Amino acid sequence: QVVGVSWSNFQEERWKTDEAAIKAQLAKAGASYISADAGGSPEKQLADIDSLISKGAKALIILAMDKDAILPAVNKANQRKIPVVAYDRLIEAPGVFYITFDNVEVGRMQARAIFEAQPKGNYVMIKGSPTDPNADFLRGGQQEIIDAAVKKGDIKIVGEEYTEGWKPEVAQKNMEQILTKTGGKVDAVVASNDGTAGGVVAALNAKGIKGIPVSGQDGDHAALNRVAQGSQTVSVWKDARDLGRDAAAAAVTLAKGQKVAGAQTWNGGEKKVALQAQFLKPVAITAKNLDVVVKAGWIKKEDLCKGVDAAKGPAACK
Amino acid sequence: MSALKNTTTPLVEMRQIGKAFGGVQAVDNVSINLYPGEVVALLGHNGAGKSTLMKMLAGAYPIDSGEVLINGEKAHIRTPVDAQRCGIESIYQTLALADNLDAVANLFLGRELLTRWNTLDDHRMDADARKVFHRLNKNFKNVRTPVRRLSGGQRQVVAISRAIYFNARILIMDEPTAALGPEETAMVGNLVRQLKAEGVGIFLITHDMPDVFGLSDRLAVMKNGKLVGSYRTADVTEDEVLGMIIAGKQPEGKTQTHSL
Amino acid sequence: MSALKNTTTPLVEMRQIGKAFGGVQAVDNVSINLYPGEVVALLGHNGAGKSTLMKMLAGAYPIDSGEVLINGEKAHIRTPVDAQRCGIESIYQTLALADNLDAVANLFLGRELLTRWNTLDDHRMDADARKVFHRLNKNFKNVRTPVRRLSGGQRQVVAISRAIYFNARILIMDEPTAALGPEETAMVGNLVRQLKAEGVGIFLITHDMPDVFGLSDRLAVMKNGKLVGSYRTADVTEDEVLGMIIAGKQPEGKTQTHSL
Amino acid sequence: MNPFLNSLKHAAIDWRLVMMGVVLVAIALVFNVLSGGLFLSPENLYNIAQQTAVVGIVATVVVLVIVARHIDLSVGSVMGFVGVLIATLMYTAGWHWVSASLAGLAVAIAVSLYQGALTAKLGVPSFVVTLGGLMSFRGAAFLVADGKTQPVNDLFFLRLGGGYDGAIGVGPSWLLAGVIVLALVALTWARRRARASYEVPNNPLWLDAAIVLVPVAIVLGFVATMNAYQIPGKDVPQGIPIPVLIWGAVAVVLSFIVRRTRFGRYIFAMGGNPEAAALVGIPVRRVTLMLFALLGVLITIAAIVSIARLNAGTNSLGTSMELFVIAAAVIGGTALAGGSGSILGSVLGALIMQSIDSGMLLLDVSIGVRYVIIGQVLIVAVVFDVIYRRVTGDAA
Amino acid sequence: MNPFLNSLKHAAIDWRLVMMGVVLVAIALVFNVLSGGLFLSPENLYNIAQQTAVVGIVATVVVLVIVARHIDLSVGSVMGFVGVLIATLMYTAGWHWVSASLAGLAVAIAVSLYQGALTAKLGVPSFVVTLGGLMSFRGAAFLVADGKTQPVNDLFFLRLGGGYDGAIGVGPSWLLAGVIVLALVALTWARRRARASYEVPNNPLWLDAAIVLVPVAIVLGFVATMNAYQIPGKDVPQGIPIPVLIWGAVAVVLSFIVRRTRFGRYIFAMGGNPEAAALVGIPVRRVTLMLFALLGVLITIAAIVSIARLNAGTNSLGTSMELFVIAAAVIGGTALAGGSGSILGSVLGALIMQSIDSGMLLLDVSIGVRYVIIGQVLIVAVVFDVIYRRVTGDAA
Ligand SMILES: Nc1ncnc2c1ncn2[C@@H]1O[C@H](COP(=O)(O)OP(=O)(O)OP(=O)(O)O)[C@@H](O)[C@H]1O
Ligand SMILES: Nc1ncnc2c1ncn2[C@@H]1O[C@H](COP(=O)(O)OP(=O)(O)OP(=O)(O)O)[C@@H](O)[C@H]1O
Ligand SMILES: O[C@@H]1[C@@H](O)[C@H](O)OC[C@H]1O
Ligand SMILES: [Mg+2]
Ligand SMILES: [Mg+2]
Repeated sequence: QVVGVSWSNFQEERWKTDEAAIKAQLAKAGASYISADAGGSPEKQLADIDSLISKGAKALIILAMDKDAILPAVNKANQRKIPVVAYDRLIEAPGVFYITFDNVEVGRMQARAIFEAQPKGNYVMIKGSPTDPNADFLRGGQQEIIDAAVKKGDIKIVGEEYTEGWKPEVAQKNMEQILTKTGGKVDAVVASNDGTAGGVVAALNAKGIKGIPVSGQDGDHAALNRVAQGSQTVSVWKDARDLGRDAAAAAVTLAKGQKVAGAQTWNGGEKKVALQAQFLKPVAITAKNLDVVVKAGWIKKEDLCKGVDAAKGPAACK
Repeated sequence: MSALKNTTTPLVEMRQIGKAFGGVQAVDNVSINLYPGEVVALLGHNGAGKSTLMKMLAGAYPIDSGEVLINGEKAHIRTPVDAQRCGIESIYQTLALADNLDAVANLFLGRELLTRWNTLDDHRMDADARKVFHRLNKNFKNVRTPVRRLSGGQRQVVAISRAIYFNARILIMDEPTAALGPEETAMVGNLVRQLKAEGVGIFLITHDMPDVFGLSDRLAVMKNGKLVGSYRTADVTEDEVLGMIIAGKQPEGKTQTHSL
Repeated sequence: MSALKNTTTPLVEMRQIGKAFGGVQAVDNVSINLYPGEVVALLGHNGAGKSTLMKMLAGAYPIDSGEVLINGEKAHIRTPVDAQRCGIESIYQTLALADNLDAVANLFLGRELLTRWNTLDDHRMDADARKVFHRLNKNFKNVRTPVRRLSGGQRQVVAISRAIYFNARILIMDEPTAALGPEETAMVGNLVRQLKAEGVGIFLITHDMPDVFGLSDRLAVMKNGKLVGSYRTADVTEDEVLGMIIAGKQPEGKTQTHSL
Repeated sequence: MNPFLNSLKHAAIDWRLVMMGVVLVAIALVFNVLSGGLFLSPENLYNIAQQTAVVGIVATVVVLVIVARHIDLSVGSVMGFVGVLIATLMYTAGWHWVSASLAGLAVAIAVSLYQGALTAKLGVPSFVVTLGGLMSFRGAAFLVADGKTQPVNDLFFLRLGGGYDGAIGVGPSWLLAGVIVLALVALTWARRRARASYEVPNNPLWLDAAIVLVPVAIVLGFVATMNAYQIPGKDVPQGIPIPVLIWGAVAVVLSFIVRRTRFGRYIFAMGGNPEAAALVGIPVRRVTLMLFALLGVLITIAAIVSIARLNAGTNSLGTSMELFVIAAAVIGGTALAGGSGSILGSVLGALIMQSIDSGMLLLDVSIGVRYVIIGQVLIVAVVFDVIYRRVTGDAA
Repeated sequence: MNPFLNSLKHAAIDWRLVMMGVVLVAIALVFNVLSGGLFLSPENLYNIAQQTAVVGIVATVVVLVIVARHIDLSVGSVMGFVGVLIATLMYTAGWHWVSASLAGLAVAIAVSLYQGALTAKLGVPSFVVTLGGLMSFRGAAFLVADGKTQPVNDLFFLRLGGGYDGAIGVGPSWLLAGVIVLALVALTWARRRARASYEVPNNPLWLDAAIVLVPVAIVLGFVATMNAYQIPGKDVPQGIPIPVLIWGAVAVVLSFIVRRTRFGRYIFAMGGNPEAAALVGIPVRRVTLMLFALLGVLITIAAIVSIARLNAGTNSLGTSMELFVIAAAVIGGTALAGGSGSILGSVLGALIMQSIDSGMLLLDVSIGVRYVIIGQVLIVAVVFDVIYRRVTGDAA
């Protein structure tokens, strides 16, 4: 059995872990792994999938750069009866098996953690790349949580910017300007991933602003370290190893023409297409539950607690 | 020398021409004319304005002030194409060749022969070009290599061929022999005489006194953009000409002329 | 003309020099020499190889075969700097000026005067340059504007000044007057005589017969990369010289010479 | 020299192109061995042909832009802008694909003329104008649909992008091949006759025959390969994919323009010596504007193929395409100094780049390494070019 | 002409620079009004100064690269590569920041020399070499740490990036201002003396005084502003941020190189006329290699400031920075044709671009519109330059 995996872009740190998990699971199942990375380009991703099919992939795991622009590749696979697993990001086409940590849900969790820490005040929304559709899904989920408070006037959104290419240095510059604009009166920052959170924290540090809530996602090691140090509130952790493992298992099962156990039917997408889906629970990692990532073997304790004062630090670093 | 009389209409009449670049008055109120079958030598120090004056006639620079008459009629020369339509051809100091194209393409550049479907008629251009080149230089064979690979003499042949092929009535030659060896220079001299005999009027810019006295019927001297004077070549001596060029001094007792 | 005898060691001796570009043998087994205080005119048709031969002496092109002796000693000239060290200065056909720098910077280009902290000594260069320029042209004032804005004559002054300032013992002049008006040409002629009197040896490439006979002690003619012959200028007539250039024909009954 | 070699030397064959072809074949063979025969499978070749089309289409005209001593860094952004615009008009505004495409074309030409006018009339270097355009039109691509991806659904339109139904089938493919072969033979024959009638020497017959035979063999081989590819589950083979057909047509038309029209010749003259071009009466500004207009047309075509292929217009469409387009042109022998370049070269250049990229994918080379290699291939291609020109004594 | 105007005309003042300064001031005033006084607040000016430093540092040397008729499209990728490398050595390999930085420097110089050698020795156009580098070194940046973000924690090192502790404080800032003012006065005085001693005419005293006064005023004004910025919660004001200090030092050193050393003069000569430069004996290849080595040094400095500022090295670091760097140089009056440009111009150019970007952020302009505007500003700046040169009759 050959399983082909098409990655969207290599700029985010997390995909490395996903890849390792998929590889391990495939090895266990006696299947082989082939892959391609589109470097952030939907055009290129189509070409990648062409190649994976040429190379004899019997099942595909696709992390789509763009949920619409990926459809030609999915159609091609369907025509050849090659099962497709939509990995992490939704692909709304009949027959696709969808396995994810829902991005909208991730957005909700980010906002929820921030909202808990700071239910009132001036919010800044640091969005993802304007060319990544996920940026808007995340933002949508975030809005669901704070919407009521915003309408009531408890929360005021004092700054909202996209971050070109999810680049931390851009997030940093944008945050600096927002701080200037608001005279430093910012009470919470909802940043859409850990990279942008890094830029935000750098900007806050530079203004001596410490301890206001900042969100992120992906469980980047650098971000978890910030959570331990207290400069970031939450990193929504999508345990990529579970996702990778389950996706690989599903792909192998589907390639054999069997049904995936424990899958549910779901039609919550925009087009209401009914899909077989499997949802994993993202975990919001905060100072309170940092031990989760250590116990899971996601990060070594010494990496997590680098530079953390063991006395004052969170429990996980004691 | 020329068979034509004072009374003919001049082929070219440039009246009170002026041209400034930024602050520099390159050509200042110059009037000059040219008759059929006549060679007028245009002389002057470096930067006197000779090339600029002629470039205006050739349509390469727009004229700031003054007017040009061709065959007695007012001509509006604003582009090289306008000039070509008036029968004016130029051999520029810099030759104006596209180094990456071959000799044939350069000969016809801007005036390619077309087939009835409006595509380039390469074969006819090739055949015609070989004939013209042959007339100037029997040994010129490599007409299909980029002119960048040709010798200085061959390049000059290509530039001159344009004037012949398109039947210039008025020819401007800007220092055509400055970089040429004696053989090539002699060839150009012969060509001038031959075209003159065919009734072509020629403006010849040169720094070379033997050329001036060997080829021209009249001469006109410029200094700092102004015309010092124009005389029949036979009426003046070399020293007088040098005096005009260097000191801007008009020779005493010689009458200026605007025709032969 | 020169006060020096046959017996002196030649300033420059080029022996069996050869150079090919791709398939073209631009210079083919040429031997030529030059004595102090002597002007040797180098003649030939376009593409004969004159500039290439001299560029090898000036270090601009590497020599393919043959050797060069300066003052009787074997010299290894591989770069322009090597040539400058041997006292060789060149005035190139193209002048070799950096158009965006001013006249002073161009004069010293590659050999700037430095202060004791190894920084550019602008003031000294400025002062020295003004003196040299003044010697060649009293009216040359705008030495601090980019040379792109200077007239052809002024640009030539800058190029020539390099040779004077750095006390050339051997000077190569490649068609220095081709684009010059009579006044500027006369200036260059005077300069040649003056340098000659100071004992400088000069190679003068030119197409101009009056210059050849007015300035040179000897002449050497090249054709298709080969040396046709070299003669005392006083021994040959203009027609004989033209015969050598055009037909490559050695004049009958005249003895060749490798010195005066 | 023996007459055989001598004829070859005078036959005006572009040896550089021939060598590039050899390089392409060599690359293909190496990858084929390494990938255990996958690389040269009809399926993979079909894929590569399709994948290269968009970059290839734009590269043909960028060759001309570079020949004319200009550059265009904005092609990717403008293509993105126009692509999203067409998709939005179809999806959000509900226009028919023809009117949407025409509107896109009008906008593309307007954009190109704007940039062309700044260059041709005002004399702002095209590098700067299109660097500005690279930023501005990426912003515009975002603004058109407020960053939202616009799906494309029209079935006919989608065929322009290739894919399942996007090929012309076996019969038409062979027919087309036949027509091309006949045209090649007829053209050669007409040329021989014309040369004879003007008494210009002809190549020996055997040589002209050989010169025709090579492209004939390539065309037939290509069509045979495309006809050998059958999508599993479909009952007929594919034949030539439509994007490739479009690319081919574009390349033929542009080659025709270059060789047989004044416009093409003027572009080369302007690149060789802009001053001379003006002095001999070539309307330099008008030709430049026309060139930019042509660029606009081809960018629109590329945008259409590209959104049809993606089934969507996204605001990231064409990001950093300028790099690959310029690289294809340069690998194809176009000199950045202007005055020399060939359309066919750009076709080969684009194919070489895509082949290497696809080949590495087949071999599971990781993306980081792939980037490193692609960049160096570009450099190697040009080093090779520089050395070739030096050896043959060809300066520019 | 009256003696006053006449003196001004001959004073060798770069009027283009003066005008650019005026443009910058105008932009600042407009944004200040629109933002209700926020733009000219010490805090915002402090931000802008810091935000511009990285692009500004690289732009100073890219000016020289362009003056010498080259281009570097790979600066962003190389900076990313070197930045991640240094961060990885510190974080993952546990090196001290000094040794990590030196290792980064060595790699940067090696990379630059590799690219420089291809250009200078083999004659491959730098556009192509660095286009290849743009791709290759982005791949390398990924490979270094396998794509993982590398946090930077060393407190001393972090100060190099500015931020909370990254400024030198009030006292040292005033001290530095004093030193600079004294140096300016002393230099002018020394120049007057030297000119007099060589009998070269001097400017009238009042004019030289005025020429010194302008930079003195700028320096004092700048330091006063930086000293007026106090981070809320801190009990002392910031003073000059270290990245800005580094940028300033780089600009001064490079200006010195340009004006007072052979190396600088040779770069301009090579840009003005490469053939002439070779003929008069300038070691063109060696100078080119040295220039690329200098580029490597400055890219390392920029990489250090940039990871220190971000507190991390990420594999996307510096993506598309080349565009902004080239734009800064070009807005600053550097001609892409080579031979002319100024370091100070690039400083102004970088400030103009960043002011517009940051100003629009303050005004909440959306990202799409921001891109559109930034691109067009670049074009407008050059249109302005073209017209300026035409009016003053300055060709190149
Ligand atoms: N395109 C231009 N832009 C600005 N100034 C120019 C231009 N062309 C010529 N000039 C100036 O106009 C004046 C006349 O130049 P022109 O070339 O006509 O002189 P010329 O008599 O042909 O000299 P030469 O004998 O050296 O060829 C000179 O001062 C020159 O610098
Ligand atoms: N850099 C070069 N590359 C290739 N060929 C060259 C080069 N320089 C000169 N040649 C060729 O070498 C031959 C000699 O040229 P050279 O310039 O020495 O002639 P010349 O005698 O100076 O002619 P002219 O009187 O026209 O200046 C010519 O055929 C020329 O095309
Ligand atoms: O996990 C994130 C992913 O969902 C988004 O698409 O790209 C950025 C990542 O951080
Ligand atoms: Mg002239
Ligand atoms: Mg010569």
